[in-house]
Parts: sequence; structure tokens; C-alpha cells
Amino acid sequence: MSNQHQYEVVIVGGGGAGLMAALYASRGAKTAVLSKLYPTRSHTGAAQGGIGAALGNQEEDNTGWHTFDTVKGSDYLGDQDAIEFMCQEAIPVVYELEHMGLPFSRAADGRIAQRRFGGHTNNDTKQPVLRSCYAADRTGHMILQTLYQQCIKNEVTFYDEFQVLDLLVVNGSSAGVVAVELATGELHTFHAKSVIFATGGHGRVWEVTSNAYAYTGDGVAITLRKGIPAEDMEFFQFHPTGIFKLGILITEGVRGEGGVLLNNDGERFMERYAPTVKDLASRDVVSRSMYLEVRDGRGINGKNYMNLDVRPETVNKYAESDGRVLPDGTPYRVTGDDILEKLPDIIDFCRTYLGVDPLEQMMPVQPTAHYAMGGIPTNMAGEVLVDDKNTVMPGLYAAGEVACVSVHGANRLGTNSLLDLVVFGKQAGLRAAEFAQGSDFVSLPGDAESYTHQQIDQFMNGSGKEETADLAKEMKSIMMEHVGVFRTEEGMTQAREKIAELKERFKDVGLEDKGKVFNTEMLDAWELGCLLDVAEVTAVSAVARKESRGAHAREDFPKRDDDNWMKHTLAWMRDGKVDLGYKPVSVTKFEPQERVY
Amino acid sequence: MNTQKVKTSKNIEATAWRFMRLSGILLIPLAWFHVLLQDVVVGVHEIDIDYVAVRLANVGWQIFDILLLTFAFAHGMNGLRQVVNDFVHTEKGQRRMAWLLLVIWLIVSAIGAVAVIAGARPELA
Amino acid sequence: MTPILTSLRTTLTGYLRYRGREGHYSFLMHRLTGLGTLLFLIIHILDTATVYFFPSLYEHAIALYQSTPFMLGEIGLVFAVIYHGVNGLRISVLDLRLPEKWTIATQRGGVRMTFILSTLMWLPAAGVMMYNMLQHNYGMFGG
Amino acid sequence: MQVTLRIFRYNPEIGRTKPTFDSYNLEVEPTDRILDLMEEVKAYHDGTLSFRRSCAHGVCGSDAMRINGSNKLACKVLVQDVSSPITLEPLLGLRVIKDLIVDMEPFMESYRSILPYMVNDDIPEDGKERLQSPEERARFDDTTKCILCAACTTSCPSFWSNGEYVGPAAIVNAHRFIFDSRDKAASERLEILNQRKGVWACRTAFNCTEACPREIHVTQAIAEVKRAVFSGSLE
Ligand SMILES: Cc1cc2nc3c(=O)[nH]c(=O)nc-3n(C[C@H](O)[C@H](O)[C@H](O)COP(=O)(O)OP(=O)(O)OC[C@H]3O[C@@H](n4cnc5c(N)ncnc54)[C@H](O)[C@@H]3O)c2cc1C
Ligand code: HEM
Ligand code: SF4
Ligand code: F3S
Ligand code: FES
Repeated sequence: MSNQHQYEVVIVGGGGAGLMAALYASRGAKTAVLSKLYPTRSHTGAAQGGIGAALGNQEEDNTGWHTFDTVKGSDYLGDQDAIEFMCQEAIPVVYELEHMGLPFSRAADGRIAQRRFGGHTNNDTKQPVLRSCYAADRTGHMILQTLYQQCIKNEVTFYDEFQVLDLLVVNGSSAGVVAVELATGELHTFHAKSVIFATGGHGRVWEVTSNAYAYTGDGVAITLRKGIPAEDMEFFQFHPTGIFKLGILITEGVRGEGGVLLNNDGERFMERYAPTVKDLASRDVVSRSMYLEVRDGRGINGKNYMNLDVRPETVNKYAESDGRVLPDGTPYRVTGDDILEKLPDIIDFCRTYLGVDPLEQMMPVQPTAHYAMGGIPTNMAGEVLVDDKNTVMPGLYAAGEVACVSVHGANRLGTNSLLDLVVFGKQAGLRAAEFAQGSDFVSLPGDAESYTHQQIDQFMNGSGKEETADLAKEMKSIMMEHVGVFRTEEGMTQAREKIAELKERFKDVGLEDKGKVFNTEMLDAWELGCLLDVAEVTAVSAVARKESRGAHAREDFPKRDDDNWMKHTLAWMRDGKVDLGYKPVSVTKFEPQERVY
Repeated sequence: MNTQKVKTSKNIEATAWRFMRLSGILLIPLAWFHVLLQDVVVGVHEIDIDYVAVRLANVGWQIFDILLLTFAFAHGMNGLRQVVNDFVHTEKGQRRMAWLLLVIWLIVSAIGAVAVIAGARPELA
Repeated sequence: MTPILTSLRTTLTGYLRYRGREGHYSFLMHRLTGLGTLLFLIIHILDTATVYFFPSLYEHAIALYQSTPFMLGEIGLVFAVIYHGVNGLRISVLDLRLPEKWTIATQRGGVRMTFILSTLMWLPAAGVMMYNMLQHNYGMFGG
Repeated sequence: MQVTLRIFRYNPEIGRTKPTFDSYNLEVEPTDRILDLMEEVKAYHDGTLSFRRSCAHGVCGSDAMRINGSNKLACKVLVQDVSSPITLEPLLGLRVIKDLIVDMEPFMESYRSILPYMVNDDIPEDGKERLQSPEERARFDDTTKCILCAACTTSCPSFWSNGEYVGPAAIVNAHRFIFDSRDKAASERLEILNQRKGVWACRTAFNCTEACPREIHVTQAIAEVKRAVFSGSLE
């Protein structure tokens, strides 16, 4: 094998989580970052609204409230010890980002500016609180850029456009990864003491999604294939405001700045579903409300979308009727310029893709598949857990959207993902380096690349009876229809069967491109394989959970059932079939209550 | 607003950049007036060696022509050097071309300057 | 291909085939008019210098200038000098005084204005030169 | 509606070393993105077609290419914005690897050369944020938007002629730090850019500004850097 590399820590993924891990790991160990995209093209760059931290810069706030809001947002499925840790770490980590040079938007006194976001409240008054630290509507972009810049400064080693296809596990420990170099098609083996997965999410399972083409669940699929379970996969967040049909995200920040959702009657329907925080209820609640409005015939022009209105006159009208005031007590009023300044990119998206100017017209929006609450099970240190006893796999770590700590439980609050990335990315990096210092390389088997070769050969020699694109379409549409915002036993079962069928047909996928250099056709096929595995695990986990909780809303079991279902799902792929298991939720301070907004 | 002061050295390239702009502005009266006068007001058909002789006998015109010669030619040759640098990339190649252009510049300038200062020699005609 | 040829090819492809906006064409014209004027200037310095070095040749030189092709070229040269000057002034002012005005709106408008202004300034001059040429070389207008 | 897509093809691996164009006739919606058309071609007409893409909404910078002759992001141009036949070619001035994919390394190298990171190790004693007024923050807001798509650099005549030129993207990213009131390495960055292959190679051709999908005032940023070299002030 010619392309052999040895690093103490290998990080798979150059998004926010991967880069944060890289910064910390590289301080203590010889580290390399492998990424299928140039790091700055990772999906973290698409995040708009902000990163949550109870800095209390503009009004009273504290970590306790942030913790409670997150627990409540998670519909009590989040692990409370981890949530508390994350919310405490939030404050120093946001300052750390500032010290790294992140250009946060600023308040008049020069401190980091904060805005409102769904589900974040002042626990006393129950009113939305200014907690999201932001850089206009490109917070993720700035986090990604800043972390990448710091990595350059610290001379982190990057392997850009290297796609990892396999994790090497030797005697129950992780020993490295196998990756294909896109530019040459050559396989490379990276021998490592610690491997950190930070590959992001898998929204491409669904038809309408805010997620990038690259969001194909590689990390979860690769680990599933190595006998590692996936946790809470039935919980996938549908963000209420995706651009109609395209799915491109319109940040919750729009509603944070005072935008409102209107139905076909021009009614601000969220007043009925969440009387206190209205449009700023948590995402599952808003998405579900929209779905119900459509079902009851109040979709715009009879179609399945709602209008999002952020025109200054509308904002001012509702701000007045809500009695919204600025921290200094003056009434909240905006002008078109204020909106433009705070949400420039959103306005640009609407102008480009819809020909709609949000300052003058309403935006057509529908729920869009957005964020994976589930993923590779980890603990607070980023260590990957392989069973219901929380046994750690030595040398394997995961962080970011691919991981399930779980801090988001059944539903993630806006701004908590960016927080999750940096907090747990850092933990994973620190621990991986620490582990590497205290251990030796596990020797690799001679045929380390054989499974990868086998996967590639399957496509190269495939019969070509099936088209990758067709299978992908069928998967996306059935998942959208039946494993989306609202679910039923019957629909989910149908989806599960369909996915099984698609997996069978997937064996007949072939390639036109037999080359090695940038064979993106092969990679698309491989990624579809990942998506199908992820979709299957999602559907199976979902059918089994007979309750409604957070993002998992069932018409046949509309209530949350804490007696039977206050537990995390674990799903294993064994011999072509999905096995389920469960493990308890960590409850420390907050006993489950009913969730009203 | 960043109130920090920064230190930078002014190298040839920076100076050349500034020179192109300042000399360009100066060339507007010089070059335009010259062209306007010779080509439009007087017209090439009125120009002969006597005209030139008379003109170059005037100190004012001599100064004007020397200025024009100096700035227009320096400006133009530096412009040419920049264009050449777009196509010659090695440090060595660029230096050689710069020297070559400098030599051409000196020779042609010298020829022009002699003519302007010494004036016409119609007696030889 | 040697790197220099590759870059030459890329450059020419770009100059000719890149669909830029006003700025692209403004850049090309500035470069072309600058180089053209320089070429003319060199020739002009040398031919004028004949008044000192080879006065006998001067008459030949000036005769050449008075020929129709040369006069047409001269008319073009006047445009080049005017355009290059106006455009150079625009660039200089923006660079030296108003860097914040390098925006799409001012650029597009500025380039157009430069072109219109140059043409307006050139037309009368071109008219007079044309008149002179027709008069002297073709005996028109009672020449 | 019907459109014709003409795509530049190049793949030395199978002996396609002479760049040629393949044409495809497609039935499309006026509001489709060019990227959607490319996906369609790849899925149903020619699986060997290669290009980069990820976010599909103009924020990751993967799919910059020449569309009908000028640099754009394929995911940010709709069919209705261009006329058929729609010609797609790779970025100019970077080596083509396959079809629409070019070698980004020289571009990233230039980016790295301008110290693209905050230099300032002083942090407030309370461990909190460094203060920065909204005005100070606004001073460099425009240049923080860069997504390193290379549309600007590869539209620049100076870059076509000489790949050594650091290019507008690198200058934009230097600007982002030079004018950040918190940064302390403005002098070093200005020194790096104060070279023949730095800002002085810019001939204000302005293609960069027109090409930037993030609508950054690129030429303006370059002009501000040039001025800073002379004035020694970052106002
Ligand atoms: C439109 C949008 C807006 C959002 N807004 C917000 C917000 O306002 N606040 C908030 O908190 N969260 C937000 N989120 C969520 C948040 O941005 C993401 O969850 C988060 O950025 C994920 O980061 P990550 O580091 O885990 O993954 P990413 O940043 O996506 O990085 C994944 C990395 O893994 C690499 N990779 C993947 N597979 C492989 C492989 N097989 N081999 C090698 N490399 C691989 C990729 O190249 C990439 O570098 C938003 C998400 C979206 C889509
Ligand atoms: C009339 C007044 C003139 C003005 C205001 C002017 C201005 C300028 C400026 C500002 C530049 C720099 C362009 C850049 O770096 O981007 C320039 C370039 C140049 N000028 Fe002039 N100029 C004038 C006259 C001339 C004359 C008379 C000549 C010929 C001798 C000339 C030849 C050139 C050349 C060759 C270049 C380089 C072009 C390039 O780099 O593309 N200019 N001019
Ligand atoms: S400045 Fe604009 S065009 Fe240039 S790389 Fe950045 S985003 Fe792309
Ligand atoms: S296109 Fe090039 S020449 Fe300057 S203004 Fe832009 S960098
Ligand atoms: S795919 Fe991300 S910018 Fe076009």
C-alpha cells in the first residue's frame, strides 16, 4: 500500500465541529483533518441566525434559564447533565470565538449583540429573551471562517477533498480510516490512535431540505456498518420556514426580528397554537401548526405553504399589539433599512430565488428538513458509546451534528447547534489528543482497504439496471410523505418497506464513469448507500416509538408518554436488519412537565 | 474606524503606481494641448521644418516640449513595463526587460531632448 | 505548453471571450489606447528628431504624415489620447481621492460617461482633421 | 420551456484532452437553477460529467464557473436570467482537472499568504469580549462575506496573465483583517500586499466586483488597501 499515513489524531470533517476539534487536538498531538469538501464549504457556513449563550449583554439572562429552555425544547429527552454543561460552557466559548477574531455584530456599547430566537425565554416572564449572539445573518459562515483561519495560523494539516469511506476497527478499538482522494481516485489509509467523526447531518434523506448536497449521513452510515449504533434517529427537525419548494432556509431570526407567519386568511395563526411566545415557539411546534393549518384548508391559495411577513409595517403592527419594547423600554419599531442590515442574506435569497423582495412582499414558506437530533451516540467528552450501558469505544470520538450527546433530545432549539459544535468539538479534540498521548497505535490488518475496494467494485461492476437518481428520488419522496412532520403507523411502515426495497434495488446500480479522477458519479452512488442506511434506521426507530415527542409527531399517538418512552432509542444494523435497544435519559434538575409555549 | 497607524515601505512598484496617476493628470494639459495644437489647430499640412524650427527656437515651447517628452514618455514606458510584467513572470526576466526598456527610454529620450534643445538645423537642408 | 504560452493563451482567451461588464472593456481600451499612443509617441520623437540629426529626411517624414492612411491613423490617435486621458483621470481621481466610490453603480456609469465624453470631445477635432485631409489630399472644399 | 446546455468537457483519463463541448437539450422551468440542470444532465444524460457543488444556495462557493462567458455560481443563476444556449466553462486561469473542476490549490495558497487570521493575543482581564463599536465593526463588514469561491480572482485580467498575482480574493480577506480594529498585523499584511504581485498588479479592471456572488465591493477594498499603503492610516 503506497498511500499510508500515520497521525495520532485523524478528524473526519472540516466543519465547525471538526475544525474546533482540530484546533484543540493539534495542540497536543499530531493531527490531520480529512474533508470531502474544502473546509470553508462545509455546511456550518450556511448557518444564519446565531449561537446561543446567556451572556446577558442586553438584558437579564442566565445559564440556568438557557439550560431549562433547552431541556424543555428537547421535550425532556435531552440529557440534562450534558445540557447543563453545554449551557455553562456557552459563555466562555463565545468569548473564545470572539478572541479568535470572530466578527460578532455589536451593540451600541461595543459588546456582542444578541437577538431573540425560538424557545429561548426569560423563565420568569416567559417572554422571549435576547440570547442569540450573531454576526448579521451569517453567524455560521463567520464561525467556519474564523475556525479555519485559526487552523491556518496553527498550521493544522489538511487533506482537502478526501472522502472517508470506511472506519477501521481492530479488536473493538478504532485504528484509522480509509479515504479516497477525489482528485486522483487513489485510496489512502490513515492509521490513527484517535479518530473523530464530525461529518454533519443527513437532511438529504428528505425531498424538501435546507441541507447541502453533501449532507448524506456518511458518518452515521460508516459507523453503523461497523456495529456502532445510531441514537434517536427518529428525531429529525423540520424547520418551519424553508423557501417553498426549494427548502432553502429562512432563519428563525426573521421572526426574532419581529416577522410573523400568516395563513391564507391573513391570520397570525401562531397566536392560537402558542399564545405566549407565538411565532417564536420552538420549531416542532411551529412546523406542526403550519401542517395543521394546511390540512384545515388555510394554506396560501390552497397550497401547502404559509406566508412569512417581515415587511416593516407588519412587524411594527404586531410589535405594537404585542407591546414589544426595547431593553431601554422604548417601543420596538423597525424600518426597511434595519431589516436589511440585520438580514441581508435572507433578503438576497428571496430576491434571487423567488423574485420576491421581503421588504415589500411576503415570503412563501413551508417546513423543510433541517437538522438531525440523532446520530452517533457520545458522552459529554465526545467519546463514542457502543451500547445501552454507555460503553466507550477506545479511540473513537464524534462531535457536531453527526453526534448525539444528547443535548437536543427530541427537538433542537435554534442557536444550540452552533453551540453544540464548538463546545463538544473542543471536548472531542481535547480528549482525542489526551487519549493519543496515553496509548499506542493499534496495528492495522494487512487488508485494511479491502472493504472499501469491495464497495467501489460493487458500483464499478454493477449491472446498471437502476439509476442512482431514481432511487434517490423515490427515497426522498416517501420519507417526506411518511416520515416527515406528521407520522402514522401505516405511513411509516410503508416507508420502511419502500426503503428495504430500494436497498435491494440499490445493488443493481451501475456507473457510466469508470475513471478515477473526480468520479463524482461513484461518490453520489456511495452517498446514496449511506442515505438509504440512515433512512432505514430512521424509519424503523420511528415506527417503534409509540408516542409524540418533539419532532416525532404521530397522529395515532398524539401524546407524549413519559412512562414508557422517556428513553433514547439505539439502532444497530446487523446482518442487513435493524435492531433496536433503549437507554435511559439523564434527568438531573428538571422533572418532565407538559410543554406549552 | 481603526485608528492604528501602520508602517509601510514605499517600494518601486508603489511609487510607480502613484507616478502613473500623477503624471497622467499632468499629461492631460500637456498631451492634449500638444495634440490639439499640432493636429487640429495647425494641422499636419501646415507643418514643415521651418515651422518646427521657429517653434523650437522659443524657450517656452522648449520647456513645454521637454516636459511633455519627459512625462509622456516616462509614463508610457512605465506603462509598457507593467504590461510586459503581465507576461514575463520570472524575477530575472522582469529585471532584464526593465533594463531593456530603461535603455530604450534613455536613448530615445536623449535623441528627443537633443532635438528639442538644439532645435532644427535648416541650414543643412 | 510552456507556462508563458499557457498564460498568454489564457490571457487572450480572457480578453476576447470573457463576458465582462463595462469595466472589462474599459480596461482593454485603456491598455490598447495607452500602448497605441506610446507607439506613436516613439515614432514621433524619432521623426521630430530628424530636424536636428537628418533635416533632409524631415520633409519625407512630414510628407508621410500628410498621407491619407496616416491622417486617418492620426484621427484615431486623437481619440486614443482623449479616451485614455479622460479614463486615466477617472481612475486617478477614484484611486487617489475616492476609493470608496469603486462601486458597481459608479463604475458602470463612469465608464459610459467616459466613453460619451471622449467621443463628444473627439468629434469636433475629428471633423476639423477630416476637413483638412479632404481639403489637402483630395482638393475638396476648394482646397 | 426548452433550453440547450453546452458544457465544456475535458478528461485526460479517457483521452479527452482536447477540450470540447457537449450539448444537451432539456425541458426546464424558468426558475430552475443552472445547477439543477447540471444535476439533471448528470443523472439522466451523462454520468461522467463532473463538477463541484454543495449548498445549492450560494453560500459555500463550490460551483463558481463561467456561465455564458462570465463567472457566476451555478446555484445562484436561474434559467430565466440567461439566454439559451447556456454555455458552461471552467474558471479561467486555474488548471482544469476534469470537466468543470479546476485545481484550487494555487488560489488557496494565495489566500494563506496574506495571514488570513486575527493577530492579537491581548484579551480583556475579565476574559470577556474585546469591545468594538458598531461603527468599527461596520468598517470591514463587507469583506467578511467572502466564501472563497474564486469567481473574482479568475475573472481578473491580471490574474489570467500572471498566476503569481495574489488576486482580489486574497486582498479582500486581507482587508477584512487590516480594517478590523482588534487586529494588530495590519502593517505585515500591507507589506505583503505592497509588492508587484500584490495590490500593484491590480489594474482596476473591475471584473472581480462584477463577478462576486456575495456582492462584495472588491475593487473598493483593493483601492482602500492601496490607499492605506500610502497614507499609513486605516481610517
Ligand atoms: C441553512 C442552515 C441554517 C442553520 N442555522 C443555524 C443557526 O442559526 N444556529 C445554529 O445553532 N445552527 C444552525 N444550523 C445547524 C448547524 O449549522 C449545523 O448543524 C452545523 O453547522 C453542523 O456542523 P458540523 O461541524 O457538524 O458539520 P458541517 O459543518 O457540515 O461539516 C461536515 C464536514 O464533514 C465533511 N464530511 C462529511 N462526510 C465526509 C466524509 N465521508 N469524508 C470526509 N469528510 C466528510 C464535510 O466535508 C464537512 O467538512 C443551521 C443549519 C442549516 C442547514
Ligand atoms: C492624457 C493624460 C493621461 C492620463 C490621465 C493617463 C493616465 C494613466 C493611468 C492612470 C494609467 C494607469 C492605469 C493602471 O495602472 O491601472 C495609465 C497607464 C498607461 N498609460 Fe497613460 N495616461 C495619459 C497619457 C498617456 C500617454 C500620452 C501615453 C503614451 C505615451 C500613455 C500610456 C500609457 C500606458 C502604456 C499605460 C499602461 C496601460 C496598462 O497598464 O494597461 N498614457 N495611464
Ligand atoms: S470576494 Fe467574492 S468572488 Fe471573490 S472569492 Fe470572495 S466571495 Fe468569491
Ligand atoms: S478584476 Fe483584477 S485588475 Fe483589479 S479590479 Fe479586479 S483585481
Ligand atoms: S453549491 Fe454552494 S455556492 Fe453553489
